Amino acid sequence: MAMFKVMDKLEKSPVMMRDAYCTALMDLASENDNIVALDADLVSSSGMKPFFNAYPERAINVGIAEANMVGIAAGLSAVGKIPFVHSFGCFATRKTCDQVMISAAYAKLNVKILGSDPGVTAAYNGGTHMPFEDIGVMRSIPQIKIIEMTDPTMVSDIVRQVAEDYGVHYLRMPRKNVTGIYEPGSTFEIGKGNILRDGDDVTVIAGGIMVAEALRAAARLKDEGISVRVVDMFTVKPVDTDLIARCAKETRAIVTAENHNIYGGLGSAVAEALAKTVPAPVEMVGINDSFGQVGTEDWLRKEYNLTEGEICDAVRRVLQRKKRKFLWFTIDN
Amino acid sequence: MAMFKVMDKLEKSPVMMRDAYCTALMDLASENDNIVALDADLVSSSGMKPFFNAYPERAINVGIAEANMVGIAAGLSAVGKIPFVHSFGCFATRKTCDQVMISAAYAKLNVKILGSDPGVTAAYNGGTHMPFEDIGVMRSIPQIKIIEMTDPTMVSDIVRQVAEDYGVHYLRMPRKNVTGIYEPGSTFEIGKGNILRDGDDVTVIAGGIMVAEALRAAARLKDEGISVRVVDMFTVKPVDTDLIARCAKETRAIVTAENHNIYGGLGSAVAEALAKTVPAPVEMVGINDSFGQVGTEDWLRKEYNLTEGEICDAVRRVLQRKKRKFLWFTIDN
Amino acid sequence: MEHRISAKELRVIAEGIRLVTLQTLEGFGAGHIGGSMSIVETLAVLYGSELRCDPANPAWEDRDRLVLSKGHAGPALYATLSLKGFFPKEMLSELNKGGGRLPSHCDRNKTPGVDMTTGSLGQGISVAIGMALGNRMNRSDSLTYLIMGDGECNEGQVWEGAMFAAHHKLDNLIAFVDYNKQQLDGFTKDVLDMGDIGAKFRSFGWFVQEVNGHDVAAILNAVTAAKANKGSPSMIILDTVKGYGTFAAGIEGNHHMSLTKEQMAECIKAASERLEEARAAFAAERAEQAAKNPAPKAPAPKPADNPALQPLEVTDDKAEEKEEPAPDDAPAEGSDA
Amino acid sequence: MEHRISAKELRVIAEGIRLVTLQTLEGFGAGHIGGSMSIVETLAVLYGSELRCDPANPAWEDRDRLVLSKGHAGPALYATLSLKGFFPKEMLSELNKGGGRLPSHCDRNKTPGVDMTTGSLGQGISVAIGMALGNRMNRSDSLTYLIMGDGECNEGQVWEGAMFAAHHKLDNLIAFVDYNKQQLDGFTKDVLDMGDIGAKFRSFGWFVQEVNGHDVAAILNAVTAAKANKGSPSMIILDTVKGYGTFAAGIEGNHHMSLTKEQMAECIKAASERLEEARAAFAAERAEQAAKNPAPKAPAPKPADNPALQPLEVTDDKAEEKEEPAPDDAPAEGSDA
Ligand SMILES: Cc1ncc(C[n+]2csc(CCOP(=O)(O)OP(=O)(O)O)c2C)c(N)n1
Ligand SMILES: Cc1ncc(C[n+]2csc(CCOP(=O)(O)OP(=O)(O)O)c2C)c(N)n1
Ligand SMILES: [Mg+2]
Ligand SMILES: [Mg+2]
Repeated sequence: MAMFKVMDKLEKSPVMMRDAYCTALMDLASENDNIVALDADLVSSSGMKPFFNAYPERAINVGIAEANMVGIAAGLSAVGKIPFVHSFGCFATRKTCDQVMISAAYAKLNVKILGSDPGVTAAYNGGTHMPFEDIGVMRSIPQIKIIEMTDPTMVSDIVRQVAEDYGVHYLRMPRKNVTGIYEPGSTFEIGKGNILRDGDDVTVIAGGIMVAEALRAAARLKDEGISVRVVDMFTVKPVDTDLIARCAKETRAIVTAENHNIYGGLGSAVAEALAKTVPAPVEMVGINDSFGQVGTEDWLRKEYNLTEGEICDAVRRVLQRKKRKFLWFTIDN
Repeated sequence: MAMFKVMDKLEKSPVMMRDAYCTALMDLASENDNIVALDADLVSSSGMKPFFNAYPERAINVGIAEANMVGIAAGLSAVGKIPFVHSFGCFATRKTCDQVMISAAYAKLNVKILGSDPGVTAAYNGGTHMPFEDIGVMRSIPQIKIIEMTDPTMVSDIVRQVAEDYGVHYLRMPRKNVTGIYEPGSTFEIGKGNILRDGDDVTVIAGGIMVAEALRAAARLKDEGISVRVVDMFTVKPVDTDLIARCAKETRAIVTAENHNIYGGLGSAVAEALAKTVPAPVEMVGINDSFGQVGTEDWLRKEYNLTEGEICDAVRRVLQRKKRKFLWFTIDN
Repeated sequence: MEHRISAKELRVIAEGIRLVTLQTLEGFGAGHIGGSMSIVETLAVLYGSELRCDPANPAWEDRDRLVLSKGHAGPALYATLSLKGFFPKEMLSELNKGGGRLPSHCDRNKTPGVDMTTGSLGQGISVAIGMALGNRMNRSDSLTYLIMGDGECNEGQVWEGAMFAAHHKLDNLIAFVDYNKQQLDGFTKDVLDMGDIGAKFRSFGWFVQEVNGHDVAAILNAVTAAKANKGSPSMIILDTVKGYGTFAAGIEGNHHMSLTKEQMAECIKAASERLEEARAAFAAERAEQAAKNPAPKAPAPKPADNPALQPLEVTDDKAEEKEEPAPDDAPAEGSDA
Repeated sequence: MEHRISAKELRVIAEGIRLVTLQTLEGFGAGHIGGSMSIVETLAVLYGSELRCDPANPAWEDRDRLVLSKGHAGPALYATLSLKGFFPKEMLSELNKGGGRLPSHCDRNKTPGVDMTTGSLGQGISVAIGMALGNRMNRSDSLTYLIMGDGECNEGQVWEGAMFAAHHKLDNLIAFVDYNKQQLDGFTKDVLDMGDIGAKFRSFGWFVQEVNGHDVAAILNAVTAAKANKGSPSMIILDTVKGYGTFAAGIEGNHHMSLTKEQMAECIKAASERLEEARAAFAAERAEQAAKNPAPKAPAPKPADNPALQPLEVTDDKAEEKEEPAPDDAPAEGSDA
């Protein structure tokens, strides 16, 4: 059961995501000899140096060979280890897709994959390094679990759960500071979305860095008299279909917000869930099937419309659609 | 503009898909020196031996190195060639994802990828070779076009169009005999779905080997008094959103049918399109996020419920949902 | 070098595996005959003598592992495992049957005794490395064996693994390349010439041995030397013939074949004869030894850990009644992978 | 060997590229300084003399191509291209600017003169092979050059390409490995020891030369020999120092650095001095030649095809006014790729 509390104020969390991640893994490693960390020449980036220093025998830098890394992780898990591998999200998925599919998932082994710097958080590293597609690639693999971690508090809790949950997990997070959403000590339930703020008119289902934007948009829209529910859908797979259906039933209009291509990511997962349960109009805030580029994260957020303002606009659009006599449906009340 | 005619009778087409493909490419090659064919040690499987014999200078077997093959194709296209590469759908996508993304798509080069033996048509080659995820992997790549070719008639027309359409295309087809759907000489428009049979109660949007099943299901349901529209949505990306919206408007209930994971493939594409236009209840016939296995194609179709019968059931289910007072919608007429 | 098991006996085991593999393929009517035949002797050495395992406890933690990276050679491994006692011979009829436990490519979750799921070429080396590394972390003396195809070595992942294993001095990893000079589409020298594979692995820092891959004694010696080697991973290049021991040996198109009843019968007959010859030679050796050492204290060498393989219960009748003819859509010759 | 251009002149070009690269990085405040500095001399030889191209027509079909597979060294290539005249020097201030034409990693669709989009390591070799193969099909005598990192050679795709290029005897492909012994996380010998890279490529069938990668004359000779080599692809292993010519040379953490104003100033000062020295040496050589051959028929050697590089218009002032300080979230030292 999740036991979380939302921060009163939205501020940059003082702890970097990668530091939370490294700390969480080191805690686990101190309790469990089987925890192993692997990286592909990005230890300096992943912030895992403390782990590598503390547990040199259980920390492996495979060099620039992501496919090999995932295969090695699968083999390690076949002899009882619990390997956590890291690369940038682009390479952690695109370069390893076949290995994750066969050596890890199909073989039913126990491999945890962290893809860092999703979407615009790749900033200056530019288009080749800016994964807008990583979730889409991973979501096609059966039975894998996909979690986009929202803030350092969630990282601490999720990393521990993932270590205990046998199977293949893909974790996604920026490396540096993000807006803190949850009070320290909060806990989370994989597979369940979190309602961060209630509302009746529309639900914004967001993930990752877009959660803070969604909360900001909700606050702003309140002044316009629009009551916005905000859900942090940190588990993209298996997505929380029940909650999505409930939100559709209760608010009758949905906006999705993600730092990812609208094809293949959270927007798709929500659209699928709705189509199979409670059809509802959806507006998707996310990357419109385009490639990344260099820039500051701020510049990129504007460039790709990953903003509070865009969420507000999407809410307004979806409310228009909701109001409209719905083709063959009319609104019940 | 598409100019197609549906066969009167549904029968195995006498021409194998791979032979239609090879013939089409050889025709093109005879007119255009720039057509190049590449394969990764599967020429004997792809049926491209005639091409390799006829155009040895423009036919390259790269060995078992799919990533290298896609990169080479990108390089070839950078100096004016029009490369068509082939591997089994599993390897053509999972082993090349990063190369298709960066060297081909992001670099805006001109690469055509054929992934053969999708889903259950991989039959005896089993789970490692049975791509239920290839479309999902490819659909995450911006601006790529994805076409599942339905029968040999379509292959002939599409291969020619694809050669003329600069950019990255992923083509998907079984290698052997499939049910013939279109009369010889039919033509197709990439990006537009084909209404194969009209109907008012429900639309079945199908792809690949499921098109024939959908037609059979429609015929069977007619006896029950259910009027089923059947659409061959051979272009999965960009999907024909207008047609999907129109079908939702006109039939108010949708079934998708695909030889692919329901996550990431045609079902997702349709659900996205509906969510953004005309929300409607959808039932998805496809692989329910599970892995492949060995067996005859027939056995596998039953095992995974890729059957006419399952489409009929899905139609009945979706009609129930359509009839039901729709949560907050009521039905307009 | 002194071995617990004689080459003559290993030869019996090898020909037994060959025969049962062919019987297994016969049950289905088609399959990867070429690449199955070329690793028979290696499997005989591993499961007849060198690989530590317990058929009664396939998940035994301290077992040695085999990653058959060229997973399409599954039938040869299945035959071996059934002979070894991991599962009854009747199960061999499940080859390629929907819902069965013997898929065309190896699957660790389906078949008792199969240590890794393979079939996408190039992946096995990384997994084997992970196992070897993990066993080293676990202070276990288990060894990890790996069998790759020569065509498979086209895959870059093989070389990623090769670099890594050398850097990490994984001397508990013993790999083989089945250098049968053919891949799916033809001869490796035509498709993608691997040149001197041994030299390549040497330049990647491996301890490399090159042996006749159909000579059980040579393989056994190489494995023994590999076990003794410290500080680097071992590579044993098996000089083999694809389809060895059958009419398909070295011919074109022998990667995946649909065999007629006649061809199959011919294969089985030849294999049975080979087995008989091997048995006769082994019996002669035993008799000779018995004559030399009439005392009961030294009977014929009996490997302790392969009861199922010795004596080898191979019958010449078909593995099973073929329940159905090779289905219409059985892959045409050379057309599958 | 006789060359149209003297080593002294190439040295001037190299130091010019170095200085302008540093000025470019200064404009942004951080970047891949290490891997940019180590390929400066190679770029000088290519764009100063060997690579056929036309700054006025970047898309010229018959040009030679360069695939800078270690795409993170973009700044060095951008400096070179601007000096060569592909675009005005002012454009260098667009480095890493949102919407700009000079992304951190090379992009063929954004920057005039960049032949391939790179940044995902390991991919360049395949693309270069495709270009070389296509040019051969087109009966074009264009050459394809390829620069890879030594860490990049960890990637299996490099070895897939290596096998392929040798099998297809691609002698119109001339590759370099920037053997600077460091990758992102540290020294290659610690992360993943590449051992003898030259031996590896030799065992893969390449014509391999090993040269001092900061010696323009040696590089020039090697390229000349590579051009003369027939029947196999060429590999030139550049023995280099990561960060060469700056305070960061060979130190840890020099892959990607955020530089203070002082560090940057120090770098620029050192580079300016190096450039001055090179110019002086070149001037002396010219003077000496002029003394030897007073006749006007043989003036100082002037490479025909690199007008922009010669005389090199490098000024010592900053490439541009820094419009904004290195942003807060500029990657911390060693933290980016
Ligand atoms: C990644 C991948 N690509 C392609 C195939 C299809 N395939 C199966 S076996 C084979 C040829 C293998 O040749 P080799 O490794 O030499 O095996 P052997 O000769 O021992 O059968 C190919 C291309 C595959 N299984 N995996
Ligand atoms: C496939 C891939 N994995 C990881 C990275 C991140 N990365 C960028 S540069 C680099 C180190 C490269 O080392 P090397 O090739 O030796 O380059 P150099 O020393 O010349 O800078 C890494 C790991 C990448 N760009 N691509
Ligand atoms: Mg072979
Ligand atoms: Mg380096």
